Amino acid sequence: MSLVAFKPLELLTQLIEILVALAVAPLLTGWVNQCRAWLANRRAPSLWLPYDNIRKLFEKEAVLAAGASPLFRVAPYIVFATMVLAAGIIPSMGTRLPLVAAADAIALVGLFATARVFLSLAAMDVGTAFGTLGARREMMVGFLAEPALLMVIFVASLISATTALPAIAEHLATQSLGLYPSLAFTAVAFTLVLLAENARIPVDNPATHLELTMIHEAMLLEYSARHLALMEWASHLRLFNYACIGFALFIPWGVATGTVGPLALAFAVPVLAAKLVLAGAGLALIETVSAKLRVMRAPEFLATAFLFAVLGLLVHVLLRA
Amino acid sequence: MIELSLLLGFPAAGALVAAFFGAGRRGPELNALCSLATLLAACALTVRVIGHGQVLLAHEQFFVDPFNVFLVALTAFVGFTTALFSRPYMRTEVVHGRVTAGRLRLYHAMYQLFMLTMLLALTTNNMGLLWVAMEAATLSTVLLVTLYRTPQSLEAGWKYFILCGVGIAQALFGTILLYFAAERVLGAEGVTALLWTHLDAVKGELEPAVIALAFVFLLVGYGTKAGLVPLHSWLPDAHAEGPTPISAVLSGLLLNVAIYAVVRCKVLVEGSLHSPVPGRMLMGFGLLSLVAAAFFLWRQRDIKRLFAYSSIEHMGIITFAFGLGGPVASFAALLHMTVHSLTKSAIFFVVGHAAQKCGTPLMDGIRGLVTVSPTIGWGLMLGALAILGLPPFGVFASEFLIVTTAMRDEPWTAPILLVALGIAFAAIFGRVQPMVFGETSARRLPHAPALLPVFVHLAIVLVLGLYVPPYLADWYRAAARLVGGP
Amino acid sequence: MLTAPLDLQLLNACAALLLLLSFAMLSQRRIVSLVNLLIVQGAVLTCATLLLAWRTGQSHLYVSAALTLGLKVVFLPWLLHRLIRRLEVYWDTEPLLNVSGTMLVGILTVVFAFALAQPITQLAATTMRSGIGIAIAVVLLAFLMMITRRKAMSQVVGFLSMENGLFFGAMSATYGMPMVVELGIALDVLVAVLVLGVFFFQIREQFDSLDLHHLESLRERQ
Amino acid sequence: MASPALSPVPVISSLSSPLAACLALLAGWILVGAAGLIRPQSVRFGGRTLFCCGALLGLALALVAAASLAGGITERLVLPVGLPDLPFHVRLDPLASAFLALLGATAAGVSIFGAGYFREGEGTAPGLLSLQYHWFLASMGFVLLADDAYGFMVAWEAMAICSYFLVTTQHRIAEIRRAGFLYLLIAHLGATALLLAFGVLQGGKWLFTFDAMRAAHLAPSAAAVAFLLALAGFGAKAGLVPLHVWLPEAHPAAPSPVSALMSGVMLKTAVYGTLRVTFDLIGAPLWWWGLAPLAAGLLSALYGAVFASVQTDMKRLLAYSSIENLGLIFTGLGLAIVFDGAHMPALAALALTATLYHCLNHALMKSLAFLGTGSVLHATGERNLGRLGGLIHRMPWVAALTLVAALALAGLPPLNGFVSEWLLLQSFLFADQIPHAFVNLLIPMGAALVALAGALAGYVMVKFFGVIFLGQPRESSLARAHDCGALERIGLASLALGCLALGLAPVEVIGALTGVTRELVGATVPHSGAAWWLLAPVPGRAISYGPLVLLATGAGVVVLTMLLVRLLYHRRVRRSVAWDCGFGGLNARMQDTAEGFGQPIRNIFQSFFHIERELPTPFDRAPRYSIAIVDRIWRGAYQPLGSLVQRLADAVAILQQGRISVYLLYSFATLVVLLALALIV
Repeated sequence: MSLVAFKPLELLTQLIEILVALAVAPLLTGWVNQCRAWLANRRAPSLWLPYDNIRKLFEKEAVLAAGASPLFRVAPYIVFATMVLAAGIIPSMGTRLPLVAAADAIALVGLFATARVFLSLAAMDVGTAFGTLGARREMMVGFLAEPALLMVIFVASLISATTALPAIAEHLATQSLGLYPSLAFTAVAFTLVLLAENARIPVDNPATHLELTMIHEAMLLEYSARHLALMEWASHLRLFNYACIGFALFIPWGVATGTVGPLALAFAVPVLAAKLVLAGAGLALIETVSAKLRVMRAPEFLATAFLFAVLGLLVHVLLRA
Repeated sequence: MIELSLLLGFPAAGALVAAFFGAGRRGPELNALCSLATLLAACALTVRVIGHGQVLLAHEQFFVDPFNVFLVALTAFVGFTTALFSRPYMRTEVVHGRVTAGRLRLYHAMYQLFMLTMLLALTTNNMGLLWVAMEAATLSTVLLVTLYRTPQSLEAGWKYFILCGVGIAQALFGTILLYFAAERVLGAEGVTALLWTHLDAVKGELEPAVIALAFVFLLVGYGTKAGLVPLHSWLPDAHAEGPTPISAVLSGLLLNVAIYAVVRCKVLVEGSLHSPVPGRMLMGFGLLSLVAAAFFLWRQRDIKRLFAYSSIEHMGIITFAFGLGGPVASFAALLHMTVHSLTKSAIFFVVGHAAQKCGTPLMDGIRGLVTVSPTIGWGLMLGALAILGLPPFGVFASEFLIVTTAMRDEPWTAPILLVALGIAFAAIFGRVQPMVFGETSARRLPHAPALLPVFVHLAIVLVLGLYVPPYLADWYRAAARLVGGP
Repeated sequence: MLTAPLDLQLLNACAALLLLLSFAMLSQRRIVSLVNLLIVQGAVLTCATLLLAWRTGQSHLYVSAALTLGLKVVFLPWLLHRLIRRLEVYWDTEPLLNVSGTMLVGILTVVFAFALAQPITQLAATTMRSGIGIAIAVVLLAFLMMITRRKAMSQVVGFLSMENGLFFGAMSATYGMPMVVELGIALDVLVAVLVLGVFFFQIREQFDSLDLHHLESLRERQ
Repeated sequence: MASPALSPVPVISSLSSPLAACLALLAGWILVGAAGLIRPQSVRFGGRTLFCCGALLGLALALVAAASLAGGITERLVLPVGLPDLPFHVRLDPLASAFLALLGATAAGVSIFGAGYFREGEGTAPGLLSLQYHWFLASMGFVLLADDAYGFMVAWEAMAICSYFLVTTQHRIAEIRRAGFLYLLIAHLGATALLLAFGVLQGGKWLFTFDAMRAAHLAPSAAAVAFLLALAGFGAKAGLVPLHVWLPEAHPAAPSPVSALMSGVMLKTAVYGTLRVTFDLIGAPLWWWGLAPLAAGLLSALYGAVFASVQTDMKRLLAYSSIENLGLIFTGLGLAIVFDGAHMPALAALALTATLYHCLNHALMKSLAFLGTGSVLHATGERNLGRLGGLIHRMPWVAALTLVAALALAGLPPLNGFVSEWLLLQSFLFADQIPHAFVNLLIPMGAALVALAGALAGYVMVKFFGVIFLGQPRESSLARAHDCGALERIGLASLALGCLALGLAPVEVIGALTGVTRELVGATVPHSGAAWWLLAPVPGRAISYGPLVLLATGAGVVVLTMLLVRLLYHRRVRRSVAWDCGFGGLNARMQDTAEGFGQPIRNIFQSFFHIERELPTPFDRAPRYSIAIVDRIWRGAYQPLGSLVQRLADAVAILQQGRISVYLLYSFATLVVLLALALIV
């Protein structure tokens, strides 16, 4: 595909993708929470609760800790922006995204890393026990999850001879349905990484503020109002992005490949919706059936993910050679 | 002719004069003056040789060729600088009450005598006289080693005397055998049969069986003087217990002369045997000395002993290089002889003053020289770096050529060289660093130390590492052709 | 020829005598008698030289004979005796290797020496071929003696007998060295012994004994 | 003796040539250094003036080298000094130019910083310091220019000596002396290995010029020996595991600008040497040679990253991170050799480009980081992370500029660290085309390790920056910390700008590097005609990276968000104390210490360390907790080696036990043995 021909239609798709992501991301979180509630026989919160929270937070007055530096204030915007960028290069509906020329899958991993680093730095900035603790744990999770994700992407890009996510998706989607055992391994790895990176049970529990266990929430303790809103929104976006990566790698079918027409998109949107619904339900199911790990067990959990990914790589090489 | 007679005459005269007036207030200056005269004569001789090439003098009894003329020049030069250094040093010793005026006279007389014997050994063409001169060199230094009359110095002197005497006796037997072999070729009139030039001319016809035995005796004999392991046992004691100027000339000059004798013999023997065995023997001695010295260095506590062992190490390198043979290795060996004697004597100068400053030869007592007297500190540091073969000092140049050639011709020696040099480096530098750096324990000296010689020597060594003057290079090449063998 | 001419037989006898004397020294523990043995050795050496000079008519051999006589029979022994009397060292302590063992090693050494001399002996044009082997043997035996003795004095005696061996070797191989070298060697030996004399007194005033175990402090293994 | 088979390279003609200019600039450095002896004690002269001159020379050198790199110029010259028959040959070719540019650029930034940095109280007098410093720079330059083995070795060892003296500037401190000793020892051993390598490579008698070596045809076995020896020698300088032990000792010991130069440039000379010997002198490497640097590199990368994350001394942390980065560089180098040996020039060029690119990046970002620690050190007198913190308020400049370095070192887009990592991973992605099955199995592991090391680097950098600059100050004394002066600021800023430029203009940088890859592997990274802002190294594959666009979009989103938030809502802010979880008395001691931050890594990679822990018991009057982490390799390899030598020395010492009889026995035995030998032979 030509890299930088200015195509207004594709630019439009790009914009739509990002906006959809921004719009749908909280909904996905809401959906997951609702499913969890149902599975736990609780009365489910409203599906729109995340939107409500974000709006509420934006209206509040921001309270900054005395020792907070500019870094603390700018971090939410950076984290949010990286997530938006990520959403821009992950083919959720169409694969013809101009921004992809600028950032392939490796760069995507890099973006996630950037977000993580700034999140952790911001958490360390105020200098409370919780902040540093959270930052440390986050980085601990990250330094194992990141290479695992990279390996997952490697397998896919070895299969399709490119590191551009849409191209991978296109390749996997368009060619005749071949079975890839290596992808099976990586699928498992990816699921584990997704759980870890999005602060889900069994690695973290978004619902509690129990200092023994919390990771992500610990880092946000000092945040309030609009900063917190951006952080929350960013984490919704992260979940959405991971979901879409999963779709692109493992169930790419239904993505609008080729020249993007309104029709193709019109077909892609419901498909995406369906995938999200299923994925959310599945996520909720996993979270419900699995127990929270002790923090010190998290590395083992992620090491497993890493190993699965590398195993997938090996399997790929073996079977191809 | 005149140059030669001056060259040998000045030290002889100096010895006589010093024997009477050496104790006077101007004794040291007298010593330095004679050495200076000798140096000038040596320069004249050198110029002559550069002009006319090799010369035979006094009924062929004396023979000066590129090989020995640069050793003569070197000997005279280091002899002079050492005399300069020994002025304040010996004065300080007198002040510290370690030597009396009478001993000072002995010291100066013997110093000149020692110079004489070395120059004689270098310039003579007669293998017999070479032996005589070598023995005389031992005798003239043995009383210098015992100058302090301490138990240790006496012990060192005794060992020096007996071991070298016995060793040199073997060399005499070797000379006899050589004579025996030569006589059968050159006829029995006996005058020419010990002249190296004649032997060299007919070396092809000499009887191999005899020559082989002769070489063994000569090697053991002169090898003892050169301090090759396992014949080295006297060396660390003698070099460590004598006055430092003597250590400087023993390490810097006498060893060279012994190596010179060995090489002269090797040339003849290789010409006669046409076998690599002599070379192999030299290489074996060289490697053994190198390795053993490296391990000995590891345990030293006395600074002069340390550098005495380092001399053994470098003699090992030189012998090894001569054993390798070939133009490059021989060139490197000759270069190494030069730079080693310059560097090692410079180091001994510094060491002498450092030991005087701190009042002890034990390295644990010498600390932080650079803080109390930067010149001595940096002198020691630079000297140590130079002797350890770090560029741009000349020692590195020769070691570069030797190691690379060894790697090419005898790869099996490479790991040995690597290990030995590494251990030696760790041993010496690990001792020198705390002496130069860190907190200090030194005091002032009654006489200002003479550090000019140190830096002159080091400067020359530095230059030799970066630029070998053409005529010097030509000497080396000619000499290398001479001794390089096939 | 069946029977060698008398003078040659005498020469060989001298050679044999020299060897015998070195063995005697090897076994002898009284220093005074060591010196006496040295005198005898020097005397035998002189006779041998004279015989050879007379036989071959080499005039310079007479000179070296005279040198030997003066130096090794008269002067040095006299000096040594004086030293012994002044320093009161009459007995050497028990040698490091007991006498019988030393003898055994000595015999092996002699065999080795003869084996070495073999090729040379074939070549030797001189009248006394066997001399070289003997000479090497004497040198090595002297070496052995210096190794096994504990008193400085007896080491010196060994040193001198080594010189004798060398001299004998030179003589029997090549009718002696050129004159200038002979003189030089003689001078060296003389000076050496004088220096030794000085040494003895220095050592004595330091340790008031000539026992070598005082001279074992300079070592690596403390 | 003239070396045969001179490759057709124009011998230098006029003084206007780049080579002559480079030599002149290096000579200038030497002179500037020598000038330090005029007034050794004056800080104004020795410290300020001379270092500024040095910086200018460095800048000029960078420009000249860059120009000649762009022009692809190759020149040679024979200097009138050196050994007889072996004068110094110098040669300027794209490879040398690239590294000279690196040297010049880094030196310029560091020297400006140094001009503001050096002051009283450094152990060595300023003048002497400037002498050692500038001669260090000059020797590195000559290493890069040398075209014969002797000149190379002279410059190489001179570099080691100068840096040794710089390391031992504070020679009154015992640890620093120890560090210097260890450093010089290992450097010397490495140099000896190089000597042996050149001994194998030499073309014949006196033929030590590189041309002769290029011309010489080696047996494959000999070539392999030469390569391994060279790798060992250069690896010792580059701090490859297991030859790395000196590095974390020596780099922290030196004054920060020197640490910056050592980490930033000196380690790169080792890379340069490896490239020179492998691709240029030996010529055609076999593919399996590459596995050695690959393995060593991967091991070093992981090892360095893991150790860096548990350090408590900020400069040691950076030193270990240098080991990690050099590991990555050698990984790329190994890949390049494998590709080249397997006759895949295009891929070899890709891997090589990644290697060179990372050299440039690391030079700038690591120097920047070290200089940052220098400023912190001067402002606080503290190197221990456990006593720092909250400095972003006191020294915003240093904090901001160090943050750039930290992000770059963490390999985050759009900074430069990411570009080279991206290229490296890309070349790993193509490794599955190598026609050797088991390599194909190994390579993915490599990719995984690289990814892991990269992720760990992020962890390390968060710890580095967070603990030093963020949070609350852990000591009251830190309140007196001051921001760095103008000169230091300029130095830091210039390096930071360099990082940014390298990160945002990869196409241009790679375009400049094509000369080098063409010289070494005969191919270049094709610049597919996409766009000037878009890096697309492999034509025909949808692989591209456009940092400028990425940055622009990201910044756009940030700004847009800010504006929207501001427009749609408000920007009211209220300051208040941090939340103390209800029970008051929140203080700085409650933050994570450096040890605490490293604790997860310590648990996960326990097998890497030897940990000496002192735990308090419930009955302790004054309970204390201390933990020391020791390098297993040091305990497992080096200490035994030392004791082995000691034992051998003791054994040998028995020979010298003082008895004259025994000594005589030695002579006797030697005589007898040799005589017997003579009889037999």
